Amino acid sequence: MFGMGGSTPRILKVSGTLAAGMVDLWSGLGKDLQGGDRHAVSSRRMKDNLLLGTADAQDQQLVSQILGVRDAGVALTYLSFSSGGMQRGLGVSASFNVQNLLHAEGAEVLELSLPGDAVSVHATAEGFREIFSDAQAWRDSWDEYDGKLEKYKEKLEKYEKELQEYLDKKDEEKKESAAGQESKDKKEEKLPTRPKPPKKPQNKSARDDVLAAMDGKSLVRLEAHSFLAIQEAIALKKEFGLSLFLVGGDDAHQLASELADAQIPVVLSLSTDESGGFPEQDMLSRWMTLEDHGVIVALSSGGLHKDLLFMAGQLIAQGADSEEVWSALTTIPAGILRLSEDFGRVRVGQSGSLLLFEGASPFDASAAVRAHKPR
Amino acid sequence: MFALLLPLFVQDITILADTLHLGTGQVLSHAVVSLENGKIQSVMEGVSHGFSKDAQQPEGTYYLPEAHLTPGLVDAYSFLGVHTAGYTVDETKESGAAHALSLTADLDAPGFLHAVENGVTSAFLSPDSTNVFGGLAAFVKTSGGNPFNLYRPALSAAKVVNAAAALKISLGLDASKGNHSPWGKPQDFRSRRPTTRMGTVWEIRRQFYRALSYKEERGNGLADANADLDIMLQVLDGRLPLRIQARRNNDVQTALRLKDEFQIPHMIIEEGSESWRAKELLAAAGVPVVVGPAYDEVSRAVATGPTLAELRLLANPPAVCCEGLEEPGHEDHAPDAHVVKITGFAQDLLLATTTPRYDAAAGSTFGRQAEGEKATPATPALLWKAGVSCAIGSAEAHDSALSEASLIHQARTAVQWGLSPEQALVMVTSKAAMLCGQAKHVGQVAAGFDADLVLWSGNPLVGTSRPLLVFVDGRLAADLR
Amino acid sequence: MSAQHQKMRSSFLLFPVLLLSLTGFSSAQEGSVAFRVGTVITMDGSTHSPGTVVVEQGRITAIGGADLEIPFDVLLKEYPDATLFPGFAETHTSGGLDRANENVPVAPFLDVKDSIDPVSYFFEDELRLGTTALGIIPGANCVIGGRGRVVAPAGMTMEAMTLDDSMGMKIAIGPKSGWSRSAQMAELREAVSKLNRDLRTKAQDILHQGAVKADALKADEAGEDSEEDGDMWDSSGGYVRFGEDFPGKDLLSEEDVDEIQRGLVDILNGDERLWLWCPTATDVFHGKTWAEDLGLLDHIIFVVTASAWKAADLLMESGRPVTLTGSMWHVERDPVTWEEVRTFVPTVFHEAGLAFSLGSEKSRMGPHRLGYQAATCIREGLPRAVALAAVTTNPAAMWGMEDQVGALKVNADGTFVLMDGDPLDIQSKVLQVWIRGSKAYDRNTDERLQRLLKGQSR
Amino acid sequence: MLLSLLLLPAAIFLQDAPRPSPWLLRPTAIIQPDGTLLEGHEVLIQGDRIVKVGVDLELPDGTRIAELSGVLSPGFVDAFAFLGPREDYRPVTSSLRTADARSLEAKDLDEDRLSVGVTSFHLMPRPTNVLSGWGSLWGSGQSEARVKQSRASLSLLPDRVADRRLGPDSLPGALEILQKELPVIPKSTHFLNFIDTGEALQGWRSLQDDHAHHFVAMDGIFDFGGALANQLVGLPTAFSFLDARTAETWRRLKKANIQFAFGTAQGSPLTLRLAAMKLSRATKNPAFAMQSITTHAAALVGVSGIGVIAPGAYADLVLWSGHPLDATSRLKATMVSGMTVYRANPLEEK
Repeated sequence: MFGMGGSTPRILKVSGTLAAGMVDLWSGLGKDLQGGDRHAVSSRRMKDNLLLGTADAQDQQLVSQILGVRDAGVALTYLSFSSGGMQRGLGVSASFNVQNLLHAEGAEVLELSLPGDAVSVHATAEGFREIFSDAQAWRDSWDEYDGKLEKYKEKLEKYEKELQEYLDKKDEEKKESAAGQESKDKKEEKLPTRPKPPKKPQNKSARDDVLAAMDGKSLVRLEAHSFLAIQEAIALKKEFGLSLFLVGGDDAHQLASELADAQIPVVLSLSTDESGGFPEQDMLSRWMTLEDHGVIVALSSGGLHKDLLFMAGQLIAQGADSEEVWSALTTIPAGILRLSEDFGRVRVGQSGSLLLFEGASPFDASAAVRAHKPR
Repeated sequence: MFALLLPLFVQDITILADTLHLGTGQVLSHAVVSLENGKIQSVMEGVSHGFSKDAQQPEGTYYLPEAHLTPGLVDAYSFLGVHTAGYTVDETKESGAAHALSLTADLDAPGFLHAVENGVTSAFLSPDSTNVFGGLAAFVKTSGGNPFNLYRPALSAAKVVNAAAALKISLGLDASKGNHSPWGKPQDFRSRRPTTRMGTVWEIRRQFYRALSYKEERGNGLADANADLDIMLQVLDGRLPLRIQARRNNDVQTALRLKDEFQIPHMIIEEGSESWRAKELLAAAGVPVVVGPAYDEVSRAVATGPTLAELRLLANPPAVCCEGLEEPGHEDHAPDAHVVKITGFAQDLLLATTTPRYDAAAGSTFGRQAEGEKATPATPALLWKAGVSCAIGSAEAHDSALSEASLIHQARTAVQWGLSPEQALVMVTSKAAMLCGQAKHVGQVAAGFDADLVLWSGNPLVGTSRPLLVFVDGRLAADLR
Repeated sequence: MSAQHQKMRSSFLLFPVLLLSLTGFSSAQEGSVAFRVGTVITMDGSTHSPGTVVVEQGRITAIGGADLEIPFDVLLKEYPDATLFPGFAETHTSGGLDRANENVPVAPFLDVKDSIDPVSYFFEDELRLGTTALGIIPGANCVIGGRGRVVAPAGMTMEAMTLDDSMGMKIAIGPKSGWSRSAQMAELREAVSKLNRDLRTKAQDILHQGAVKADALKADEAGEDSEEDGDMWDSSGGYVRFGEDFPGKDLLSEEDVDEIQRGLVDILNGDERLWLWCPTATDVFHGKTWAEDLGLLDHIIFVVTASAWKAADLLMESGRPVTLTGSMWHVERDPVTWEEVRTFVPTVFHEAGLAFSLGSEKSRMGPHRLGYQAATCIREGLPRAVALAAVTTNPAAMWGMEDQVGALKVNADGTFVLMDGDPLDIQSKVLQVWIRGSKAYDRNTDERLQRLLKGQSR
Repeated sequence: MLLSLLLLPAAIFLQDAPRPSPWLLRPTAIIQPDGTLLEGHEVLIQGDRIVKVGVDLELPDGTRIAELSGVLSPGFVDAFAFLGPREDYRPVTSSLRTADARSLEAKDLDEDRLSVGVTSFHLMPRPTNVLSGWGSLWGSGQSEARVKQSRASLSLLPDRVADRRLGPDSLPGALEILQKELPVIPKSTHFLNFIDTGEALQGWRSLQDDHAHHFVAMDGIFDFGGALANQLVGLPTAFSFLDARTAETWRRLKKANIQFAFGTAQGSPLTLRLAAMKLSRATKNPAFAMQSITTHAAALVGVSGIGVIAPGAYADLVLWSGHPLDATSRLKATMVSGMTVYRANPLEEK
């Protein structure tokens, strides 16, 4: 039964099963929206790229892709920058609004990425430490600045007193010279120098995003695949207290216990480019080991956002429990993005779109699926 | 917003028009035209009818007050559906005379829809100029064919009327682009002649001589059939017109020289950007010209002269003081003691030495850019005044839905540059049909002609009027009311 | 400047000659002239046929019917079948410049005055088409492009051509080529926050020096009074008026801000008119929010292309004028069937109640000229007054020069165009163009046009 | 007298040694030639062929019965898979045969085909020459081609056919070559025409050639699909990304009564089943989708005994845990020509 807007809800009798739309944390749409961008500014915001209406004739290919994602049953998709250095900018998650185009939801997320090869992963991690410690230093520099300000104030008072003495002595001399006495032993007094006020610390706008992340106000999305990269990620989280979630994590299962006690959720991709739409063989076992150690795991399309349901079905075919797969596609990713009250479940007050499919399970391609948007 | 109303069967239609342009320059008023199975059945004048604007007209009758009815426009030189990137011309060999464009043109191209919306009902598709011999041009109706495209409404594709409308030959730089001498470059089929203008003409002569010797051998049964050379023979006997693309003045003269040398009965010059400079020769030889799209800015059209301000300066240059030109110690004399006035020879020298500033005349294909220096929007007017029969084409104007440079706009620009409105309409209807070899079928509103008609909201040559109804072969191809 | 042109210009320099005095258009004595013509379209609400216009010392002094009496010393010209008309106004173009943009993205310090080429063909063509005022401004491949200037298309020097040098600053919301919009907006935000940081540090320095000076004075030590930064005393502070206060803000004077950032301070102070390049509907949304955040909404003018028609309600809500450049049709293909849906954008703007102006794009094939575009608007159903206003009075209002150009009013500029028919008919020709009381163009003495028409070669 | 029913644990086929004695397979359901599911039917196989299909068949003596839990579907047929690297660069190599070119040890590579249910594939030469030669039909994992010369390849794909040194350079050049070559090719030749534009289709029609042929749309099917009504058309699986336009195009092709036959071209065999799943979702017609990778594909190859559970067909059968188009169903075992050549390792119970 759907509320179709307007005061009295219209009753729509449908057959089939109703479920909440899926949440895809790693879709390729962000890259398409960003287009070719040779100018990677670290303070970029994906929110600026969201389309209001189709820009012009060339964009109907992009809109057809967006519609394809919606029809594949995805209610909320996270839009990330595709490339551009360590600190890529602020990604944002977006749902589909009435004109089928994207509507920003929830807070912006700081995007970082660690490269795969062993040599540069350490260097990049050091680079992150620098960014974070520089932001920290900048914040400390404020307290330091307050300290300096105190010292400056004391010096100022001392200087004021000296100036006053100097001025009084000057007045006496003037009085004396006016009275014709030569005071030979007049020591050459020099005007005391005024202390300089301390410099205010200079800020770079990208630093505010980093500080927000360190205070846990905004999430951090870190793309890391290799064992070394994940180790660095865990270290970074502990060192700077980031509320971080890991994307990619091909070797994450080897660090399952460390990830568990660092409470870092992991987003696994159901497809790799070569497999062309089918999960890796060991995908299930990797997921299971992570689950057994208590790591929160969400599943995502990893770019091929249109075949999410089919890929998830493959996982069930390999023996996964369909309830767990479904929650890893809906409630868990919504929780990671802190949007669980709007998405992931079918309950009162939910704003995300619903998914209606004939037959028992959404994975059965032989049964039709229709996505319906109550708003 | 436009809606394509396509009754599938072709029923009898009567159109009443307050003003009817016959296409030959003649204009009738209060005319009634009746169409029957795709042909114009009768044209009657001065018939008073009782219809008012809002009276309910019976089925199949169209009357719009103050509307002008004209024959469907004929685009005499068009690249509709022709991939100008050389896709429809095989460059393996320079002379592919037998390649038919009707096989390789994209009859579903969106350009045909745009053309119909601008009142163009038939078009002469000219092969691309990347080969010396472009092959056989095609004459098509811009609507009525069955589209291959899944998303196109029925009967909205182009329909080939004549698959061998003319043989296309290109003079000038286009054909030799990409060829290179065999040395220093990897061996491929492009390491061949022509690489210059002379080479291009040499290739044409070679093919014609081969055709003539092939004719004798065929005569006494020695040579076996050769499709390319058969086409060349048809041109030499006059059974097939020859379309020769010549932009520069010297190319136009080369074309006329080839006409005399091989006694080619039907030759038509295509594009002719600078044909106005050889208009007397063209008039004497009786060779018609199909002019390509005009540029809409004078500055680019005639880029050779200095600007207005500079011309005024050149006309009466200021006096010059000999200041310091002689030996030293001369500075003390009064400033204009002896002033040299620039007159006569010095002035001409000045005029001659101011080399023209060359603004690349922007055409859409490479050739037109390099060879359009002396082009002018006044070409149709100049050719008409000199007695050369001329038609106007819009080349690739209809490809984009945005370009307002449609065929009717080219006619309006010609009128702005000195051509009379009647002649302009003739050049895009009956004269264009004649130069495409369809003089008996399209381009006129007369009994027996194809039922290609356009009802305009006002005089078609006024900027504020637009097509309302477009009929192709008696079928309503576009209803833009 | 293309090389040949350069050579030609240098060939003049061989003759030390005073260009202006001998042949300048605004010749020494400001002419007084009166025209009695078939119709006068004043664009000021009235049309007189027959009508008379009197121009004295470059300004219109009287407009009226055939019976208007002419001052004795004014030369009367009679053209019974001609039409007199204020001439078209090109709101926003980068024609006449050798290159439209520098490759420095944030360049508030640039100005078109250094690049306008008075002898360029562009101005000659505009004159021949009856355009009497052009807003020349840098192109859109930038973040902040630089200052523009309103010019008349006649005059031998840039100063002689200038009508108003405070046209405003070009800011691009639509991304620079090769950038995404997120990068473009990030650069814009970064430029503003860097300026704020620099101003605060500079203010702090000035405060400190001021205090040192004050103490020195108290001690009435002679001490050489170093001129370089006596800001404490000169009253030229108060240059920075935007944003929330910070200590020493009112002491900052123009010299304290380095010249690269002065343009940006003018923008944020709201002293500059801002031409916001928002080609698509999404850009309009981001441009409007950016302007609102900085409180600059009532200084901006939207420069849009046809694909911004979907943001018509947003534009209406902002209440700011809009200039539509390039084609007036927007063709959108349905994402699934690729069926072309064409929308005539001026009708959408008109129905939304927007005051818009049209800009002709220098295109090769299409007739994107103001007269023809206005005619097309009428063809598509817009009332004639709206179409004419879009190419005359609306641009003048956007430049803030309502009572100088765009319409024939008493003591407006003596600028008008004489045509042999209705200005919107493609076949009517421009006979004469008068700019500020002096004749700038006459068809009979247009040698190049005559040569073209007669077809003589040189 | 009923033979003892051998209830096999976890439905594993018997040993794979070939034996002439017949087998009766009793799965929970089978996929019929028209792609629909049918419960309670049994399949009797003898040697490498299917003998009978039906309900409580009378069995010849010595038949052994296998109770299978799962759906028995015909093995998928890959309508066109291109043979490895480009062989020969001349514009016309019509005598080349992929049957001779396939290396013996290549059959071990068929593991990835068997593991996803593809039991037979049609090996075509790459369409890089105007006439690239003959294709051949292979059973997965077999060292002998089932059909040595199945279809001949004809390519009107200008950008693949264009060759700087020998030409042709564009579509008219290719058409000119065909004009010369086709009359001398035996009338019995059946062509697969690889095209990607409407003009190529139009050009082919103008040749008025009387050979039999089927079209394979390598790209741009929306441009010329309207002209292929009521025909069987080959589609590469690479173009099965399910954005809104492709889904609508497939629906319109079905409405124009066009039958699909998917081929992987250079893609991996995995994409065959995924393409069928997407086709089923787009057209809401699982039977039609099943046919696109079984019976229709067999029709494109021109062989009737594959892709179908019917008497006389090859015993190419695949056992699934559920309907093959249900993403959650698992492949249990694959049988080619009556022999079980692949068995998925049993599900470790989680």
